[in-house]
Amino acid sequence: MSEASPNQPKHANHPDQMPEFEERLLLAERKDWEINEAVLQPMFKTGRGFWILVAILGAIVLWGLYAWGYLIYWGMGTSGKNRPVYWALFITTFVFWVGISHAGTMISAVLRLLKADWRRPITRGAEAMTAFALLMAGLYPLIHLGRVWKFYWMIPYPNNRFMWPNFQSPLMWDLVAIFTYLIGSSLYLYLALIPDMAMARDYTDGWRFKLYRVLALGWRGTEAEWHKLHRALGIFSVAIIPIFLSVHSIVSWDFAVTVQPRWHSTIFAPYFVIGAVYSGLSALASILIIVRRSMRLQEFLRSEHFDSLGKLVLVAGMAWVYFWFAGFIVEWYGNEPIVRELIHEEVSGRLAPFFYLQMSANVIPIILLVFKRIRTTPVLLLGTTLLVNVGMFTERALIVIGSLQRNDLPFNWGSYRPTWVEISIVAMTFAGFALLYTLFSRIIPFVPVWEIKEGRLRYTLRRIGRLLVPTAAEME
Amino acid sequence: MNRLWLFSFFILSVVGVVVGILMTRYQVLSAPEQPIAYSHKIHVEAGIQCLYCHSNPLRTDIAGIPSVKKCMGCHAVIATDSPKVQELSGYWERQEPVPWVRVNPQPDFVYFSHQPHLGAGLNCETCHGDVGRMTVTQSVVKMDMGWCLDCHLKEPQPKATRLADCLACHK
Amino acid sequence: MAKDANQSVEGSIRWALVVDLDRCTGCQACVVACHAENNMQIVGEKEAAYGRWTHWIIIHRYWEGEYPNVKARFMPVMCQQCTEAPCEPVCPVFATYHNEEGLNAQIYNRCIGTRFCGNACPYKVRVYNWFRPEFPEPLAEQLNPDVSIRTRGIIEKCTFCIQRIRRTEIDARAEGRSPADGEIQPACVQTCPTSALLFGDLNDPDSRVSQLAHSHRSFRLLPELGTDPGVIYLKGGEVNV
Amino acid sequence: MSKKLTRRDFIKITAGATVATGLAPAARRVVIEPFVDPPEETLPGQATWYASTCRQCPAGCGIVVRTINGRAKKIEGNPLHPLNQGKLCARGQAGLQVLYNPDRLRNAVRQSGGRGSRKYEPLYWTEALDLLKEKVASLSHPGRLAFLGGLMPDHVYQLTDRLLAALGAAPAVIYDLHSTLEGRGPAQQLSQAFFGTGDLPVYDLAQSDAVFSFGANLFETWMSPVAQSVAFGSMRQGALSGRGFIVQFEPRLSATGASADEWVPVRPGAEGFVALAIGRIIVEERLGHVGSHRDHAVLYQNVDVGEMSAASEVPVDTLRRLAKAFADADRAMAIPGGYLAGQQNGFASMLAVQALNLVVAQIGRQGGVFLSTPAPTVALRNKPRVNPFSDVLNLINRMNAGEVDLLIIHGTNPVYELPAATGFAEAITRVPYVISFSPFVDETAVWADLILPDHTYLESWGYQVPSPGTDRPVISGQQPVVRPLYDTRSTAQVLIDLAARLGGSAAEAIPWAGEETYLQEMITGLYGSSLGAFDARTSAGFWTLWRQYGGWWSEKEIRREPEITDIVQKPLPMSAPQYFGDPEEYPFHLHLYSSIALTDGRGANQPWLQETPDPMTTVQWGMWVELNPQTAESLGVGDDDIVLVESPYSALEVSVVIYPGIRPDVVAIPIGQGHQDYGRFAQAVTGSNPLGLLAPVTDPDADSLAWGATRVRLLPTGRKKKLARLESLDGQGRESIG
Repeated sequence: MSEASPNQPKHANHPDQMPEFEERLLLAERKDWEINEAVLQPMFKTGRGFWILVAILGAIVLWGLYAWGYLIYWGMGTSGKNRPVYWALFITTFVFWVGISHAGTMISAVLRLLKADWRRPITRGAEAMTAFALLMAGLYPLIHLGRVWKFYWMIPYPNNRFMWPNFQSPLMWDLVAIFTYLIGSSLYLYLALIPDMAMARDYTDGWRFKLYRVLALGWRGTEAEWHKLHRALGIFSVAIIPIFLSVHSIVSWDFAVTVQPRWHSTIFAPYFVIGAVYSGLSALASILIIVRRSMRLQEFLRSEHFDSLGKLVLVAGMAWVYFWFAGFIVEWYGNEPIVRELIHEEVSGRLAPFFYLQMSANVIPIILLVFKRIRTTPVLLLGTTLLVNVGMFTERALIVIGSLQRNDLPFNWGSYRPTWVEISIVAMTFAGFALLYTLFSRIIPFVPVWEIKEGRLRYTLRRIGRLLVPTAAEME
Repeated sequence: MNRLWLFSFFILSVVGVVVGILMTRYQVLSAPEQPIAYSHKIHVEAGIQCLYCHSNPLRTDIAGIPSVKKCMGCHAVIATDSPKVQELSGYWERQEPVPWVRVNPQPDFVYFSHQPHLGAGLNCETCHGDVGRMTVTQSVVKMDMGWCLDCHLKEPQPKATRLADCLACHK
Repeated sequence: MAKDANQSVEGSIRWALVVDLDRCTGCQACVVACHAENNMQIVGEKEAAYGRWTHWIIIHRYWEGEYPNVKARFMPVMCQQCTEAPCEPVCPVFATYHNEEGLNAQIYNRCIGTRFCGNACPYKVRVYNWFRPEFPEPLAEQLNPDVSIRTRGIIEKCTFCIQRIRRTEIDARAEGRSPADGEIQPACVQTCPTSALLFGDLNDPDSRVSQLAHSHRSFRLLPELGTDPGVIYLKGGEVNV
Repeated sequence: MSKKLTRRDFIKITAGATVATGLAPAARRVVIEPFVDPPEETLPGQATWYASTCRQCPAGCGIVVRTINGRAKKIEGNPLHPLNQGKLCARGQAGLQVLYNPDRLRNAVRQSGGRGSRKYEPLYWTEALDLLKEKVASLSHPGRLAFLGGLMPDHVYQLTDRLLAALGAAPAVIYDLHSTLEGRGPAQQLSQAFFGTGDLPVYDLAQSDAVFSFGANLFETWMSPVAQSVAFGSMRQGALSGRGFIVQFEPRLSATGASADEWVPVRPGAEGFVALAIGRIIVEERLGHVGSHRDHAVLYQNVDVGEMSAASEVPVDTLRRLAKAFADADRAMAIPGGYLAGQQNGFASMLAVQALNLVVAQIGRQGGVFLSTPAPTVALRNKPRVNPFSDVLNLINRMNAGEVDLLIIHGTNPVYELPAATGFAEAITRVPYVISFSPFVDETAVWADLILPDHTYLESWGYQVPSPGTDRPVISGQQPVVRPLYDTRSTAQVLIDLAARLGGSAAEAIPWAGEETYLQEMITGLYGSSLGAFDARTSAGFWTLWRQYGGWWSEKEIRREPEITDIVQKPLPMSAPQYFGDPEEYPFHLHLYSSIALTDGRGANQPWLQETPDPMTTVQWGMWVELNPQTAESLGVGDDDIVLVESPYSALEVSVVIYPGIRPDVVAIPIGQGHQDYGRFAQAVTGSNPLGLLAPVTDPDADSLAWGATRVRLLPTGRKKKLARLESLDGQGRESIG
């Protein structure tokens, strides 16, 4: 799917234009060491801007931690929740992060299985995103507890009270699923990292050398090692897909298994999964564009990657709209009083602004992404994908908060206002994610060098008559 | 160098936790310091029954600490020369209660009543140990939930089910 | 639990509460009685305005019609003690579960405050302790020793005054008998001036509760959800036949 | 030595444990202090129940209080008591928060910084009593002593009465807002006029099958709400009769109206006209099964149904329908309620309503009106009677004129409970010395030089003859259920000590050593009575039983059939309602009503009652004004908008509650909030006392405050204050969507 049509305007080296195959396939006269340099150099260049960014993010995180402490000490009342809105911004953000975490595996595992070659330079960024997003998501089950100091009661451990967690509870499913996914995806990330660690080890000295030496696990690059690595990656990319599907399905069941109107829906699982992919891919695109710019990786992350990524987002987006519509029309047509009430609230009631925000922010990008120009122009693509995530966040907020404000007995309806505590903590996770990613990009080769080289090996150029034809060799 | 630091810190914290747990446990079982060094041994050997002083377990939730008046009932005449007894009569003259320290404290969220337990045919020693031989009173078991359940689950069905119900003890 | 310990017939009991809407005058006596019995915290105007009060029983008031032919009706709503309780399976730590006697139990010291049960409950009768309770001296002297005080981060709700049930049963068993019908009275039932509230064993065919439960006036709240509540309402405006 | 070591160990250990693990609580040391000399009736940790009498309102319900280790834990109704039969209202339940109120005075105090300074210096009781004695003794003339009473226990009132008589001072003036709002004074006069006795009649709700309640909030605060609620229960679903129905006539749908089967919105003050019209219709159309229409024709000879209907704005056909229903019922009954008394024609209206019972011959009959048998002994019958309002105004004038040197106040809070327009607040500053017996620093106590805090009712002795009573003679006994928390002293005891200190006639008038002996002597009259539900061999035994039962009452029911005075020989008086304030300028009737939780403001210092939602508006804490939806629309205000309510006398700002059950020309404000003093919980609620709006007009016939006759206007302020509603405004008015 990544093969772009060959007849392109001949604007060499301009990053935002479709290059010739030579460049596209990095077949231009490039020594391996040049590629290594190109990847490693930006890691060592940490200018003032970088440290300022780290400082700002760090500050936000610290403030968020203070807010969390405040929340724990004074009680959940310092957040804006009330009866009946017992869940609000925390759970919304939780769902959001779990959603973001989906793209990583989507890209690397699924595309690896599909042998989609254009994935190569972006897999690592994607996998890192998964891991970090999951870390952030994993905080929320703790944050939203009224008595977080008792969290360990959710962990099954033998005790003389014969007390165990309740595995009927979706929250327990969540815990298990997310934990599994976190372990799986971080292993997956790390496996693919080993050869590059070795490469980095050979190029560095000082503390980096020490670090990489440890991380490289003494990788020497023998045939046997490569073989094992490929086997492992193969297994993982198959094994992780069911997990990746299960996680967001289970998150959706947190809501779907209750009798709360608008939550009690059978389509929630696939709807959430596809929504997750949609927002995840968009987030990935945004991040790649930013990193590419800040680390000058134009050479590796090129338009055709964004083009394909854009197409993926487009597909996911259309699928999401389909699922959303499928769910919506059934509930609307079913015309159950309370559901009707809620839909009314959204379409023409107090929630209308949010509703139209999320609809436009989720649908407009689909229209935009149809145009190649937008897919291949980083700035435009950045805007579009960011828009998607604004939309997805709003959508989650509508599902969690919007629905809870209404229930079967109108006497018990309510409303909700977030407080500084909640906002600070949510900000903390966004900043934390960015911080982790920033530091990561300076320590770990952002582009999987070995995969790129592998990609190069797949291709050779044959001259047939006057025409250069790329030929792909079968490997993996 | 700083690896050593890290290591030692880690070891310390682990040791701290373990010691803490052990100490707390020890403390729960240890004999509290009482305002008057009262000896059950002496009194039981003198042939006094538990229910003479702790007179309510058959009727109410709590067995009851004897009132100062009750103590004085005997000690107005018996062993008046003993310094401890004089401490006691000091309280009586000042009409102050003796601030005894609870030996088997229960947390606030637990509902416990002596009455049904004695009604079920248990006797004091089953839980309180052989207090009659103690000069310094202390608890012999850590009265935690597991300990309660040990007995409750041994009961025949369906009584066991009833006694294993959280609401049987939690309020 | 009610029968003698030796020949006990457990599980045969199902506690139920009958609410006669034709008698209820909305006088709030039950609400205060509940506060006095169960050590709820007082939250003050600001928090109450934000829906953070802690009443275990609230009296819904519904307007009907337009002036001048307007009518208002009262409906006390407390925990419905559902047999198929939506709140029970969702608790990750078994802080809420269904016990042998048809009670929907809430164990405060086990609750970690996920508030999932609060969301799952369609009647929204579970209230949450948003802050630490405060009892300025000497108000704390009033606290009922049979009910634990809930700190911040704990969900609480109507327990049918389990402590009163237990107390009566233990006393009865001490006398070698089981409590008579109507002997066990939750605080709200005890105080209700018009006797609109009635408590008893639904599985005992002779109890007044089960008789009234079969009255043509009886209905349950939100029956379409199939929660099978242990609270039975008798609709107003007509007499039993 | 070893001891020391172990203690040090403990400290170390606890510290270590606390630091290392969070397990410190498990290591907590709990001290248990046994009784020094245990009272024989109590077991440690075991609940003991004491029977007593509720003093939260004048009804006098019997209560039993659960005490554990000498602390009161819960109040419940006394199941043996014939009045409330084991039931209790919200206020009764909240009594514990009077006892344990954090803002109670803990000893006798004198205002060191002068009146209103709110600076108090504690006094020993001996000093305080000497001061009191000295003040009383140094009066130039006994006439210069004034005693203002309110909700006083019978025995305190009797002692006061004796003392004042002995001193040659004027008898106590009794005024309190609660009695005013329930129209106690006018009701007594109505009874006087109709049955020739001052005892309040009892309305037999339980057995009636058609109740026409004219502004009587039977199940909230009027007279004996719990007893009436109990009766209502059996009237509705009781086994004996079928389901009786209630029709409520009042300008605003009260909670009682909500429980009624029909609500008839009547023009304020025109309730009497409705009664007259109904009577007229019954008589002239010979409705019902009673043959005595001709005799009653005279009552209604100059009543014109058309006019009445026009004046009351109740359509004629409605009147006919209701008249028919009333006449056809087997046991119909009309109740003249408290809201009638709030009008300047209140007494006439009440007469007209009471006359209906005559027309359907329900006086002295089952499900009708009867009189409760009074207490067996004369001494017990001496109860505080609400004084005519003119007495209160006189007192104020005398205070203003400087004719009062010493003012003693018990059981009332006139600065709050009297309309500001009566000028009591200024008058009290003109009195050289003021003594208050209030256990709390309320708005009046702030202006007292000396406060001798009374026990709260759960700490004190006493008895009360409930009025209105029930179907049998009852004397409710009151006894301390806990030892007094603080260094307060019961007023009865203070009066006795005062008399002893004064010596002379006073000492002769009050010869008793203490409160308890007085009570014992008073009730020995009952000892040996054949009626009693219990009796004893010795008077000591009787005294014990009296305390166990929580009073004395007859075993079987004894009703008293009232004989009717000649008032029924002449046509009923008819007087049009008058309102204060020009209808053009002040378009709305101000309808104050006593809050079900706070009654007349007495409950405002009890957090439970503050947090209790109002049944109709579901507002907790807070204060509001109720507007008909039309009215609100015409003013352009909505829920929670603050409006300025302005009367010719003053104005106050308050949030709006849209209230479908109120006439468009009426606005209603609950009484009870707007305290300047009276403790943290009362002051927590912003707002000002609605009584400030009232004009000091009276009903000339009953000589009572016409608190419902003021007109107001409303001005939107454009500001909002969110009320603490239980009900969601989004879902308002819908039971289930669909």
